[in-house]
Amino acid sequence: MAKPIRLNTSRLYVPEPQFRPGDTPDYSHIAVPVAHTPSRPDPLCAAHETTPHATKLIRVLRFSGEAAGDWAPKISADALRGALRDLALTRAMDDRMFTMQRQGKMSFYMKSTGEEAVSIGHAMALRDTDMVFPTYRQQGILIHRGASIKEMMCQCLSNSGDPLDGKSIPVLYSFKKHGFFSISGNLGTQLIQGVGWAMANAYKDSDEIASVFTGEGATAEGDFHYALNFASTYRAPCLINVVNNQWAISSFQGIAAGEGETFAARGTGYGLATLRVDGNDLLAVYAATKWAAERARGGGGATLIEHFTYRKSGHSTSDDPTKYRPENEPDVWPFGDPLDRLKNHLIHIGEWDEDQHTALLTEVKSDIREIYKSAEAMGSLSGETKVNDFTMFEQVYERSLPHLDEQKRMFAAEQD
Amino acid sequence: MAKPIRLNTSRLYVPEPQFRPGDTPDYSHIAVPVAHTPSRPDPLCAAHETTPHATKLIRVLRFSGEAAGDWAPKISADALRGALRDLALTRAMDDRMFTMQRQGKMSFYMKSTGEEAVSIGHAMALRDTDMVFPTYRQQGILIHRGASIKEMMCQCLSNSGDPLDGKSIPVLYSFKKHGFFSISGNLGTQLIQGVGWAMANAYKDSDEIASVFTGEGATAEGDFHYALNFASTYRAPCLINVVNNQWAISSFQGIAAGEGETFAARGTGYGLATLRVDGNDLLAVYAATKWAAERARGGGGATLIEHFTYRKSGHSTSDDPTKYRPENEPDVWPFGDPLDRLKNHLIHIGEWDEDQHTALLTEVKSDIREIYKSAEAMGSLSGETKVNDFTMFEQVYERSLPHLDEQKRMFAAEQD
Amino acid sequence: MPEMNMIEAIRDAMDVKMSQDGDVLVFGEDVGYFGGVFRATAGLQEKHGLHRCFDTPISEGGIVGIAIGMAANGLRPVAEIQFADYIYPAYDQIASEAARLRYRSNGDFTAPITIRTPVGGGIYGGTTHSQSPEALFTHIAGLKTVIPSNPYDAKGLLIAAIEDNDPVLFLEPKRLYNGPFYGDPHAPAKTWRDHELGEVPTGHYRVEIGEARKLSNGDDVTILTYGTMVWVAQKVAKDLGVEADIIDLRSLLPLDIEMIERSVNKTGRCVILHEATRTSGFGAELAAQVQERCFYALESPILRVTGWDTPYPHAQEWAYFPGPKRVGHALRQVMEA
Amino acid sequence: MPEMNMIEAIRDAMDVKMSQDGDVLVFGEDVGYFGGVFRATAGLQEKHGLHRCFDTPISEGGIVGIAIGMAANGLRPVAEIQFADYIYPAYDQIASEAARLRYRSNGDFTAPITIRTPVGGGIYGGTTHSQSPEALFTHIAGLKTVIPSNPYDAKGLLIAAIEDNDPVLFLEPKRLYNGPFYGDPHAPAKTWRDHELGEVPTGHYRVEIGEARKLSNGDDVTILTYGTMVWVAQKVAKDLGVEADIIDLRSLLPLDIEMIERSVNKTGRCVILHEATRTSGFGAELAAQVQERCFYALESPILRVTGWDTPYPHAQEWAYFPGPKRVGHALRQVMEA
Ligand SMILES: Cc1ncc(C[n+]2csc(CCOP(=O)(O)OP(=O)(O)O)c2C)c(N)n1
Ligand SMILES: Cc1ncc(C[n+]2csc(CCOP(=O)(O)OP(=O)(O)O)c2C)c(N)n1
Ligand SMILES: [Mg+2]
Ligand SMILES: [Mg+2]
Repeated sequence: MAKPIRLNTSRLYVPEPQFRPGDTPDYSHIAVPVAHTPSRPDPLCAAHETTPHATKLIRVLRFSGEAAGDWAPKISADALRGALRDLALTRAMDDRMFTMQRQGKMSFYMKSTGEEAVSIGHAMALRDTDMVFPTYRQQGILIHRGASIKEMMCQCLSNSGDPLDGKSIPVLYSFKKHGFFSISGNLGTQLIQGVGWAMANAYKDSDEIASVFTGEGATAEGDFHYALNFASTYRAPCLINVVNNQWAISSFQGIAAGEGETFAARGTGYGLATLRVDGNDLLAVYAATKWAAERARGGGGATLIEHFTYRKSGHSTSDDPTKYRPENEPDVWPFGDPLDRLKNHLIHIGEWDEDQHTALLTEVKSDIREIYKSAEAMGSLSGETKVNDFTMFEQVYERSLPHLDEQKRMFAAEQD
Repeated sequence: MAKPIRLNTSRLYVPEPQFRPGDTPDYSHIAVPVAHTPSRPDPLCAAHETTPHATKLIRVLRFSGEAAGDWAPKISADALRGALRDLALTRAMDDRMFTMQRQGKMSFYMKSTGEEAVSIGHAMALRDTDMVFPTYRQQGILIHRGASIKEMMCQCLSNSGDPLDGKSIPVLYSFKKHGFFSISGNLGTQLIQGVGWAMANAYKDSDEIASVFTGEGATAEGDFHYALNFASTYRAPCLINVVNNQWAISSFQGIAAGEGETFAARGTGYGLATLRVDGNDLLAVYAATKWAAERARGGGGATLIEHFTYRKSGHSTSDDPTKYRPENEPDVWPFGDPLDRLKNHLIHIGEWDEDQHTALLTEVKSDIREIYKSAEAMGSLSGETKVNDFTMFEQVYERSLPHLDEQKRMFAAEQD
Repeated sequence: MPEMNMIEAIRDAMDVKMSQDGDVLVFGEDVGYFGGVFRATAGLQEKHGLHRCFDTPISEGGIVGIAIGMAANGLRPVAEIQFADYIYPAYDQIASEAARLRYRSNGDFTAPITIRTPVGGGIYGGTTHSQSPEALFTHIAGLKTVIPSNPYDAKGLLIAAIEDNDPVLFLEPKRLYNGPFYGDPHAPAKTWRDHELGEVPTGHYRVEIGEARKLSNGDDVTILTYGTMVWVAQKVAKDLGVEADIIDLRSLLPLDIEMIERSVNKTGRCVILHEATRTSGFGAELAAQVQERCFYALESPILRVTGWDTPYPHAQEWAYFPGPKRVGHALRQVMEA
Repeated sequence: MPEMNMIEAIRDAMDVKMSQDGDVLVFGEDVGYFGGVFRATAGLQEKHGLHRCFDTPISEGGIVGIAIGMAANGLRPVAEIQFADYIYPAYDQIASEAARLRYRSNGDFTAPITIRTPVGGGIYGGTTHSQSPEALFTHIAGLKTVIPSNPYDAKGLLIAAIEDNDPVLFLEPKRLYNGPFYGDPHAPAKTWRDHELGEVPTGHYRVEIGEARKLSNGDDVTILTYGTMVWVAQKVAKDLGVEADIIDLRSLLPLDIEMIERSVNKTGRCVILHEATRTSGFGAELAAQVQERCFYALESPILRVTGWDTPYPHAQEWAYFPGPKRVGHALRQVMEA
């Protein structure tokens, strides 16, 4: 049975991140493009005209706060202040929920800290009726679209205010009324469903579109391929978004074949338009989304957008990121913080100041605290969820079936 | 219930081939490149240097018979005559088996007519110990590697000479001794297995490589994506071959997202080297394979090769191609016949003539007839397969399990 | 009434629904221009248009994935999986997504899709064109699984499936497409032409999901079966002169347990027949429920007659198939016990 | 003897095999540097090297696909699927490929792979971190499926699985990783430290696949179970004062039917417990076999105690889980019958 250990002679290549706990991360080799290339083609251009965009990086906001270049969108100062508020709200809610999870109020939580601009910039550029197929890190879309934060919190608390009656784990929201598709716990699956949704839009001759999301890690699932392939074949009016936040759970983007090529570039081989955008730059995200939405609505088919960003927190409340990456990596990440960058822009154009900003942060924090209180009053995991156990038998089918009725009776009997 | 039929207003795009039965196919818009571009880079070049190769077409053989250009390989006249014989043998065997299937001798058969050069040119450029993961249209590899044609036929006849004891349907060969992986009836699945095999080669520090095949239709399966993705991440020493013979069963390559981009181009977005080659040009197939094999063996990782060819016959004995494409389409397909083109080349270089060719065809035809006779003598579906029914219980597991022993006894009991 | 074989009946069901409801779309590999490898969709593209009946890439996961998205967006997709043996790449989309979308969103989104796919052996299809994977679907909450054994039921059940607001697996015993099959591959082939269940009404009608059909009445034994085995059961019972309640389940989930219970309580004996692999096949569930419910009525053990726990072999197809000998053996055994 | 919890025992099994055999590789999502989300592979990369224990892309189909290719090429891959709920994208590679490679090639190629994956609820994992899909594997010829209930068995069975020349599904009841669980989530958590089955020998030993373990001896009733439910069974039987033969199956396929038969023939009563969805769960197969084989010894219907036929809900987790009340109810019912 004993066979030689081939440890040191193996030629098998296994990618590794540059820095692990204990290392001093240095990202000076990652050039932050200043020229704000590449240029903005016509949204109905041939797909291959966007091939360069798949490997470059669309940016609008300079660190100075200036908005520059071809892609700089026209957004009113009011709308920008609204966006800043959405960013701050999302972050405050994430922080609050994380803390409450630690106190045992809910089983689990997932923050979107560091990548809020992807959701909010994206949502601003879509119509509210465009259906998004989100992952668990696009809560910003709901916030932007004005979903009830209390309902969101109640979902996480699995309590009597939870629109899902406690059926799903925290964060897996479903808000049809806000064009927000039910989030699946199974990675990747919704990409191709979103393409199907978009095909139905085309079939119905509607000019609504769909926008589907995946993390860079989950692009390795077959569904990502199905989505690109079917979107190409049927020219489905949709946006396929890869949020490359550098990390899956503990594995870096090189494990997701990110060393070979950018994630945006996956699209070129399918004949899709491709854009790669600085995901910490809300204006760039907005501009890229706007371009792709116009393309999709105009019959130009799907665009693959890579949002290049960084996951500042752990994957979820279940992992400790300092176990697999340097503790200060989020701080040295060279693309800055999306909230700070938008704030700087607003200050730069004279539409905001530090005092207003401090007031905003204080206000959203206290708003969130109040909303949370009223949500927790409806139950939580640490006390009583106040969800009727019998609801577990509902919505398995449209109408209950005899064997489920029988099981309901068995369950009732075992209560005594 | 009644809802409007949206027939004429639908925007949903559904690809259609240019020609259907009744049409007169005209392929004059498909330019057959004469310049034999693109040039041949160093096999260990950066992957992106091969991006142009994904959309152009590597060719060596001109229709005049001349071999030209960067990619023209050095192959001895003897080896070329051997290749011609392999092509002729493969075709003769396919013809014979097709006819015999029509006579009820076997349940099913699949020809490779028109695309034999892909298999044979490919096999010539590999080592016999390199494991190939074929589809059901690479019988040419077995022929080239000297597998027993009689055993192959016995497999198709499911008779007492069948090395697989009748377990598998015809054509799903398994010949480990010839580096020919057991063919799966499930499309696509073996692509990623081949990548795993290649990873094991690397892990074992062996310099053998793997070569995996798919038709263009089956590239839509998730396994194709897994293969490209894992091959990229681990730089697996393998070749990933897409045989684009224009047709799946009845659906043309546009349904496989072939309208958007070439199949070779799928690889660029994963950071793989990519080549697109005239699959009816045996020298070009050989040259491309040689290049990719050298790259893989040298540590350069995987290459995606699209073999651009045409399926001259039906998909299998179960379909009639004139039901979905013009009857004469195979004849007007602008890339010629692989056998004729190699023959013309040999004549062009003075190493072959028409008489020799006629003699060769007669010889292989009668060889095949004789081999077939001896194979059929071991049983066939129309008479007695001469396979012991109890073999169906074998090789489910390494050793039988109690419940299978019991079922074997039940089966024995029902014989009386 | 028109006579139809099972393929025609299935096609007619789609045609009826497509004509009634512009939201019904049909797609899958080779289903468009060509009309499907078994011809089930022949003529539908020509009649209803390219957008309503079309070819897909060879990607079962993708096919079910777009079906779910379309269905959530208000359409009624009918997806064909060319052979049930090729449904596994779509298993995740079916089991994790279609089956649970309604539940996890608490009714906010739903997936009323129909998946049609040919099952069973008898055409020398070997390991990859012969499987009967019904038990893999009956284990998944949120799915319905039906399997007709004749043209009449096929059309009515398919219409009911398309109209159902939950995902339905519609399994088609391919050996029955052209006629009933009584288990002897060497006997002359029968067609549906002279069979009463080959008489198929035109237009719309439903066979309700969840209702079994009793094929014959008898006091000796209850035979529970579905698909191809229905006709084998009928033939063997007749040949052996056994007076059997033969129940064609038609719908596996939901199951017509009332009819089953009544019958076994009457006969006291039960044999279950299916083509699928024995271990953890749907027969196990049937046996478990029957003994749970009819324990005191049972006079002998419930026997299962099934395919063996091996892949479906090619040359040994008829040794694998649970044909008349195996069925007869079990019937005699249960009667003698 | 060292005391280990189940995670440590599983890790130790891999460590032992990796140390003995250079062909053993371990991979999966997050298993490398991080050591797995449940820490089952912690330290293995550091000890055995980057090439022998590494992260994979998030692609369960790809993970099993490369495992098959590697295994066919002489290695012994141990692949982790992070949660059994995520195994479906790999279902095709498992059921169509790993399970049948030996058969379809008549032994020319084989796939000796081990797939480890956590199953079961009890950690508020909701619909997508709680499933018990064992019945989907026991239905597939060519696979073996095992499920340990304690550290000792976990190590010995995992070593046996890695050494097995056929593909083995190794299911890990995640609720038992840190200690036995007796069904009451509000009771103080137990560890394996003081449990006799937490004493795990160092080095190599095997628990043979196909051999069940009798946990207790009694003449009243036979309880067939596996995984988490083993300990619930023990607790409830004790509390009710029922003298039960409690059989921890450990291996579902192959099944130790002899031990089962002997026991039921002795007790005349049988209750089956599992966490999985009821319909077409593995309990159905057990019930079917027990009544086939022990019909004349049975004094009451075989009862199944299972999860409900719904997805595994989040907030209602303990209403779904077949806990002490449900088990007690069935035990009393079967004893009174
Ligand atoms: C099919 C499937 N496999 C594995 C998991 C477990 N899992 C949940 S999130 C995650 C990492 C995802 O990384 P990425 O796609 O980059 O998204 P991010 O969390 O960074 O937003 C993993 C492995 C899952 N939920 N579903
Ligand atoms: C998973 C799966 N789906 C469907 C089929 C049925 N099928 C067999 S061959 C084929 C067409 C394949 O086309 P292509 O990949 O282009 O290969 P070609 O036959 O042209 O060589 C189809 C749909 C299958 N064998 N496996
Ligand atoms: Mg990520
Ligand atoms: Mg093809």
